[in-house]
Amino acid sequence: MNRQNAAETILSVENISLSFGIMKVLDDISFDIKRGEIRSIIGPNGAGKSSMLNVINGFYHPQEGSITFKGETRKQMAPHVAASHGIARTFQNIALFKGMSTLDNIMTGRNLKMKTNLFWQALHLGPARLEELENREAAEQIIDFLDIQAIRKKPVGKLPYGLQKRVELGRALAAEPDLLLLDEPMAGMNSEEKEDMSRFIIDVNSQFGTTIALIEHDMGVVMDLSDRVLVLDYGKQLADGLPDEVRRNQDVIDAYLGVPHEHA
Amino acid sequence: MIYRETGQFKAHYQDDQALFPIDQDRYVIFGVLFVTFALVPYLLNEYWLNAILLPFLIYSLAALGLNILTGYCGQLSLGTGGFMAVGAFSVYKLMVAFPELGFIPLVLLSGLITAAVGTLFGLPSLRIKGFYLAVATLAAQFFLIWLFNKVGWFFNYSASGMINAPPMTIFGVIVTGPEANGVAKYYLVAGIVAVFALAAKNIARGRIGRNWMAIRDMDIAAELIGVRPLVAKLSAFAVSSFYVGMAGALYFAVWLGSAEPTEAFDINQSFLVLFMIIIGGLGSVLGSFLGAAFLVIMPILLKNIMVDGFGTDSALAAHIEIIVVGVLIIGFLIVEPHGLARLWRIAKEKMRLWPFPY
Amino acid sequence: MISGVASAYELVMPTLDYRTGPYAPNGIPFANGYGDYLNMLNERDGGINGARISLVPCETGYNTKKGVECYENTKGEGQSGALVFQPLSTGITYQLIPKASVDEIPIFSMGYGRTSAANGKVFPWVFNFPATYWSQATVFVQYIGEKEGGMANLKGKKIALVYHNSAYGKEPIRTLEKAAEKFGFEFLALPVDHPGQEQKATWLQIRREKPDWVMMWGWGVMNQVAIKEAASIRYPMDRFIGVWWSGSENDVLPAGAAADGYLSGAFHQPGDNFGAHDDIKKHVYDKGMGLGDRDRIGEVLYNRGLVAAMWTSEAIRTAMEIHGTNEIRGTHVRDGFEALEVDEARLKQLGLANFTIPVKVTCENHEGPGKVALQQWDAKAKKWNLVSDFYDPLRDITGPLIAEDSAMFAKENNVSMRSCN
Amino acid sequence: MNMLDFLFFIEVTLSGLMAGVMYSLVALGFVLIFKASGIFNFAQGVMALFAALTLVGLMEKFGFPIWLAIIGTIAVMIALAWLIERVMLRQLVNQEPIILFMATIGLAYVLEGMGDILWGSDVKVLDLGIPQGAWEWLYDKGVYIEKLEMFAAGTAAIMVAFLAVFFQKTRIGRALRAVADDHQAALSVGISLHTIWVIVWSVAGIVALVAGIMWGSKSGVQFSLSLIALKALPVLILGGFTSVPGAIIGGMIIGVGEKLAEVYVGPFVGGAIENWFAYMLALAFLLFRPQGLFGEKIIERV
Amino acid sequence: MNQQDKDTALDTFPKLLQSHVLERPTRDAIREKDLGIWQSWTWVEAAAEIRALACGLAQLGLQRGDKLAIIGDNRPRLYWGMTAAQSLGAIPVPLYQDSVADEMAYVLDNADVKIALVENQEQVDKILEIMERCPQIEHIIYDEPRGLRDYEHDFLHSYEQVQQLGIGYDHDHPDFYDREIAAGNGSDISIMLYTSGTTGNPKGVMLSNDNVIITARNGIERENLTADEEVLAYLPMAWVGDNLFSYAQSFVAGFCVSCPEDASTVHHDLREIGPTYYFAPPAVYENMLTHVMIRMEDAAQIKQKLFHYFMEHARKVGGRILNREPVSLMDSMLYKLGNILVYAPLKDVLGLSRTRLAYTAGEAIGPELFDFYRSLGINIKQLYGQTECMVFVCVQPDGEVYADTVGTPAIDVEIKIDDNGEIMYRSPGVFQSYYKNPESTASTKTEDGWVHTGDAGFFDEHNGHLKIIDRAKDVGKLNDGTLFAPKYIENKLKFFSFVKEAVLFGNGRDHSTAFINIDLNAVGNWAERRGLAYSGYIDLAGLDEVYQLINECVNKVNRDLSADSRLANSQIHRFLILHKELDADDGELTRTAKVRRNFVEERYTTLVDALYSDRSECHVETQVTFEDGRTGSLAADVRICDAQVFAQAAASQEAAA
Repeated sequence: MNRQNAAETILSVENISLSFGIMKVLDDISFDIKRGEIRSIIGPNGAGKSSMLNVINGFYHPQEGSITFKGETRKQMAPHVAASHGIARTFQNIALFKGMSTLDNIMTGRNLKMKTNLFWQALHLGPARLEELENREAAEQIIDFLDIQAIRKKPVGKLPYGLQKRVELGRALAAEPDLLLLDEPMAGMNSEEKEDMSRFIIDVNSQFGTTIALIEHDMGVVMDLSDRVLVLDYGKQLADGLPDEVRRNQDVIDAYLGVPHEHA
Repeated sequence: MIYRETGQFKAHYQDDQALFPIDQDRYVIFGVLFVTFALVPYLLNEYWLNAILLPFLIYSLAALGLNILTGYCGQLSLGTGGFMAVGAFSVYKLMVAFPELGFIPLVLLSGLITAAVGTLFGLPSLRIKGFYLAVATLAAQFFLIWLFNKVGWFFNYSASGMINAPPMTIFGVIVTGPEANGVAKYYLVAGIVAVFALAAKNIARGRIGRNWMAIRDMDIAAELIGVRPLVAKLSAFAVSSFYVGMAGALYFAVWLGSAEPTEAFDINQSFLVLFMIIIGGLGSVLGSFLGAAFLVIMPILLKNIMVDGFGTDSALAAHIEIIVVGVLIIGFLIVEPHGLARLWRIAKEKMRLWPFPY
Repeated sequence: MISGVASAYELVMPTLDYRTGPYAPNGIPFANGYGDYLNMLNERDGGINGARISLVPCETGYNTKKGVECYENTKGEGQSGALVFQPLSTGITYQLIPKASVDEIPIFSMGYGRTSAANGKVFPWVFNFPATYWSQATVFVQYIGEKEGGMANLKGKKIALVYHNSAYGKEPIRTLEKAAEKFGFEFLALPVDHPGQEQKATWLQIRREKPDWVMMWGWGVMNQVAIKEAASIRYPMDRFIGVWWSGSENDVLPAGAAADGYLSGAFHQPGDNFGAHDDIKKHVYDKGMGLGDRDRIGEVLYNRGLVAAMWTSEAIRTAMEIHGTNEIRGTHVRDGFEALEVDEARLKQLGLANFTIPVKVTCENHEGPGKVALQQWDAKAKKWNLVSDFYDPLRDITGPLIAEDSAMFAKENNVSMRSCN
Repeated sequence: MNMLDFLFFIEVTLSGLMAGVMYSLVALGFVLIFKASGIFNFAQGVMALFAALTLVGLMEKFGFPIWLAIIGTIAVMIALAWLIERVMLRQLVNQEPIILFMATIGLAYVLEGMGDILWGSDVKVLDLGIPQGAWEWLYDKGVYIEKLEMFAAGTAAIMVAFLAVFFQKTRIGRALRAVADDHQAALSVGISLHTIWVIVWSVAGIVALVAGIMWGSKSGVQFSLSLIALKALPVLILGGFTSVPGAIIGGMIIGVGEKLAEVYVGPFVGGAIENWFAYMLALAFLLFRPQGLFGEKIIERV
Repeated sequence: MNQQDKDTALDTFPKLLQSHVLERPTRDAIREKDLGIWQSWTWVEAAAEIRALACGLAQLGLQRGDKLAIIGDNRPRLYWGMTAAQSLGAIPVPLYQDSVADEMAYVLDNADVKIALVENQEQVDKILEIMERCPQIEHIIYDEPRGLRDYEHDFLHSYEQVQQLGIGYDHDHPDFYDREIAAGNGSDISIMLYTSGTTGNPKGVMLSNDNVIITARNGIERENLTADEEVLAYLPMAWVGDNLFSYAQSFVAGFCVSCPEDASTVHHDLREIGPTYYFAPPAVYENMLTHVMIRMEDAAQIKQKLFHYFMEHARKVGGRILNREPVSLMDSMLYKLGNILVYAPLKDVLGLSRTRLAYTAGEAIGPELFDFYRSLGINIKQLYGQTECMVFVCVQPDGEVYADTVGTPAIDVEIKIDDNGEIMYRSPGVFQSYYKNPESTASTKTEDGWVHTGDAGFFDEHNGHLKIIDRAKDVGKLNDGTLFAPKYIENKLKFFSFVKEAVLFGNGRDHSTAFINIDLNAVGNWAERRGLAYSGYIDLAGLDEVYQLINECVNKVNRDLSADSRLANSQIHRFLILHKELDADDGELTRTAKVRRNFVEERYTTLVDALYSDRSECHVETQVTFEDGRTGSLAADVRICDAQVFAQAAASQEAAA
């Protein structure tokens, strides 16, 4: 897992500040993510973690700072542009397409890989059909990978929470992203489900070499999974480094112990 | 109960993704098509064809169109009447100006013109959502009707603003105007509806359909996985309007034969088609047909039963009819809020699992 | 059934009523008058020449689509098939015009529908006597001219038209434009959208423009609101003329006393002091078969339904005479219409002396006399009174317009003109 | 611009304001129900018709005096609200907005048919002695204002004040507001959701009665009365579905806007533009504030 | 003569494979649901895969007589591994994929396995863990690469790598493969299957090609199986039945075998494939029935009534109709109606509507359970078999199917009952020997080829069918000298859906007593319906109501027993409901879920003693192994309940009334 030393930087965030009205959500944040690593962002509730992810994939537009992704520097971009450049993500509160089946959710995740026009699609012949079949196979690889064959054709709205999280991961993977952002992938899971999910995250990272940035509350999980950890608190950058360094960092300890927080 | 699925396994994706992967469903569809095209025109009289099935099919097409926009892409629209008017006036102008092109190409062309107009009026959807958008599409409805009522060029400056469909033929068979017989019109409309229902189903199950549904179910997530809201929404508006425009063209040229914009395409038309897809089932091709049947065929049957069957006074029958339709709407929504298509799907699911309940 | 051979053949007459929907208040009295008269014929005379009339009501709600369904549903009814249709709405009339020629059933759109249908050469199956909207518009102009002290005085006057923004409402515009050209008055057309509950802007414009006269082609709630608004801005009621669909009790009553003096077009008398009305009361209402309230017999729209029924039954009678049989069909009835002549003497026989103008319809002229009078509302007595003679229309204006419009229809629909010799 | 033109401008503006208030009366009913239950009540127009028909019916057919007829009608509207809650709303708890919307369409159909069967389809004259016609004092100064509409505006003002007090000061009112934010929260106030719905539909029924009286006085009570709902739609989008002041101010903006457009622009394009102009105006506002003039700004989170 | 030649020529699996390649090249040989669809391989494609794999295995050093372990779920590649090994004259040794590493270590070591072909990372990890205890293992080949990316062992190969190796080798030595196949013959050892054994270590049963192929062919002949059968391979590959039905018979008859996608989708896959030929142990059938009943309980009243009415009718006449016995016209019509409304849809939902032949074996099947399926029109038959003879000893003939017998001897099988009542047989399928275990071989197989089954039984006087009572060694005597056949009674108990497992004691005692394991699903469901709250198995097992429920079951069994003069004395006097489920991880069950009676008796001495005392409660503390391998201790107070014992006469009177 210690591949990051040699690896290039895939994403670097420089001096990002974001505010809504008078509320400063992110204050001068800078960090980088190396290709192939698992990078965690931790911090108490309201620390700005989700906002940070939202900035990275273009959903929020920061007032200051810039983002360099795969060598291209920009201040902001539209979310679908971010997606087409290879950033995929999952959400803190599951954001699946509830009216669709597991398979269709994952197929939707592959929409950027599909190109045929309306005409062919209406006929469902020729290139459209071919494309559909090819991508179906790719989607099936993901279904197999995540071990969700039994729910392939079930509408996702009625699935148990843990499975929904898994489908959401599947949808993100379907895009074959270079950078995968996971927003609390294990929130609300029991320990068995957490273990499964950790396994999947590690497998994704090792099998596909996908770079992963994740937000997680469970310290044990974070320390086990991560190559490097960034700590935010009230929109400010508190620490950044290897899990062990962060664990020993006095500021972090204070932030976690000194202030009452909801989580353990 | 009727379903026997044991042994129906799929060895290829194209079989698994087929329109009707279950054998029995395929038989049913072939049966329906057989009845539609081989039996109905010869078993039913002109009244049934002209007064019941033609409007049913044409409204089905319109409902299909609105369902694409509202059911699949989640964009509520109350501009259907206006867009039907675009289709109708387009085909009228084209029929008068270019009769040599043939009727079906003219209908398709009218659909395309409507698609362009629909796309234009779809632009606000990029900022406005939900009921707000619905009422915003009313702007299109009222503006378009006003335009067709006001600008003489559209109705060739006829005294009353009425437009009349001139007679046209397909392969020598008259399909518009008073001389056209019910069977010819029925075949024309049923053919168009069948082809475009298939096309709608195909689009809905492909990438574009999934993108629409993604926008509908969770627009932010959709955008974050690379669905471009602009493209998805406007394409839904365009395809939807294309269907609605064709429906408007057929509605005017084949069914009514003449029309004035203020009555034939008024706001009630928009509501009616919207009701169809809600009752029939949002996001369902079948639902479009069921909804149209519910709101076109059922009231007529109710009326005929009451007036012809029980000799009810025709005015009282009309009052009772509207009450019964209202009660049925509420009743169906209570039983199954997601429409007749869902009810059908549940029934089918029950059939497949029979005798088990789940 | 027992009463003999003659009664076995029933004369099927569908009626496209509208007793529901926004225009029901107008549809109900018309349908009552129409139905009551024909029922009276059945009860009093055993029908027409001994053939009983079979009324087949079908509810349209003033909705074109439902009207078409009604037409398709009832056209083949009974042994005779539908003999004649009274579509009762401009929209439905337009629908039925082409269909009727194919099905060979005459359409009697009495004083409404497509004006150019007056040209019997192009529209052999459609009759719109005794007068059209265009004739009516020219009559109003003549009335105004008279009140202004001669047609020459129209020059420089300003006449406004408040119209229902639909095919029906737009009918008189071209005629009035021509008239304005001819007589030199200024013409102002103000549309009101369906349903017409809110006309503030229209009447503010009238307040600003201060037209000398206001005409109205209104329908339904639009009439009531317009009369109220006119009263509110204190527009003189005796300079406010409505089309004959804007001149019923329904339209003026809500405005109360303010509506006093309001004028409207008419081609028949109001009131129930005619022999036919007595017969209806005696043969129909006394037997409990009346369609409406007894005390509403004689309202303007009731009488309009009655007169429509009268002319229709006369046309059927004429058809029977021409063809020498009671077993007539739609195509015979058309012949009956084209040979229809109901003169004063006949009216008297029918118990309708002075009730309406004498009518004579021919092959080329389906409009008949085209004569129109004006009636005025007396708010105190709650009663309409005819206040003018019957004017002839200005055929020099309407004639060319009818020719032009019917020619265009003929061209668009590949109709070849028949000859009327 | 000369004096006359200026006066006319004032007149058009004032008339627009008044007309707008008339729209607001209808819109108010929508807002109340939407606020408390998230239901877009398509039947609001028909409810106004039904209330007015009942009122006239009680007066004409049963000879009730005005005050008794009004009380009787209010009782009928409350009974109707109770019935609607029992038969319809209770079965459809937690459904999507569009489903509830559709259900109210069914309701509209039923009420429409019932109203016709019960009270007949004739035009009925509604005379409660509300002053009508031009306001003489101003008319003499050259400005025309309709007294009925002034009366309506006054009524609307009183009603809004009343509603404000109701929402702010009473326990039920506070529960209503709570319910708008969160169904669970309302339960903690100690009033059941069902009761709240009955109350809010009753209030909307009374508002519908007021609207029915005003519009019915103007045009007679007849079927067309139910179509005034269409006039309220642009007001709703402009004002926001959940804001009582939005309904009033939105109504005024729409009223003034469409009258000015019809009078000053209409003649150049053939007239009858006010219907679509109202929607275009609302649309233009929406493009800048997608949540309506008084709706709360939505910060989207993921 | 010609036929004879051909048959003798086709005496190994690789040769059978080659014949299918020629006879039915484009027909599907095997399918697997993978990536959402049934990926299929024709005989030609399968043969190519096998050839490449065989050559690859040869490259890795697999030689004639070497052992290839095969561990994993039913997957085409693992089946191909068998054929590939057989092509080289090596011997495949399938292992139970859910065995823990320790159990595997014994077999792998005992069998001298040289190469292990395994499914996935899980199995690889297990083998790596025990590698040093099995020094003979030279290579591990895995099918599913997932998670193995960072494993850096020279001896670890992916399936594809081995095939690549093989293709290269084949290219260089084109006649190698054919030569190897030609070198094989019928007397070569075809496969080695380890029997779980209720006591001691598993034994490797060596079966020759002739054993396997002739037995398979005889089975096919008796049941008229063709190349058109559909079969779902879902039972463990290490079980002899799977090897016969999903492998040997497929190769002999040429029908296609389908492998399910995942353990969680077996039922769904079963329905999709709709096997025409199906086999399952009674537990699977029972499970299916339990599910049917549980699901039906949630159905609407009217549907339930309909269902029960027609099921009742089917019970009356369905079995007879299937046995082609005459029934009244009315009954026949009603059955046809029932078929439309209930039976056919039910079979369809279960996935059995195309099933022409269903076998059950391994354990006795409850008569109600058995009749349920037969009454639906599913031709389910019992067979009696053993690993030692490649399954077939007795099979029920069509039209003569009775719940309490196992039918008549299979083709070419001779049977005799020895003096102790033990059943012995001789057949072409009889195994060669136990691997490296001459003592056991000698004690099981006589010089002249008769095999001791270890089961006690007799031929029914009326129909000549074989009836099995119990394991011969378990048949004991009560102190009063009467016969005590615990298994027979245990099975009777287990026929109640509420009873999952029962262990009877009585040998050398005055009367019999029982441990009961309740079925958590069935009893749990029953409890929920009655609104009884419980937090888990222990809680549920201790409920008064549950005791009452089980008591009724025991009483019924007692009444049945009282009707039989030989067994009346074995009625259960006292019983208890165990506080934990018997578990293979604790050694209480074998891997094939058979109770290890002696072990249980030793482990719960205190409880057994209590059963034979007059105490009504007993405290017990037990060591348990959790799923993740940790151990802990479980303490509980177990209640003991008295059952009703019937006098022989009273029972027969009652039965008469």
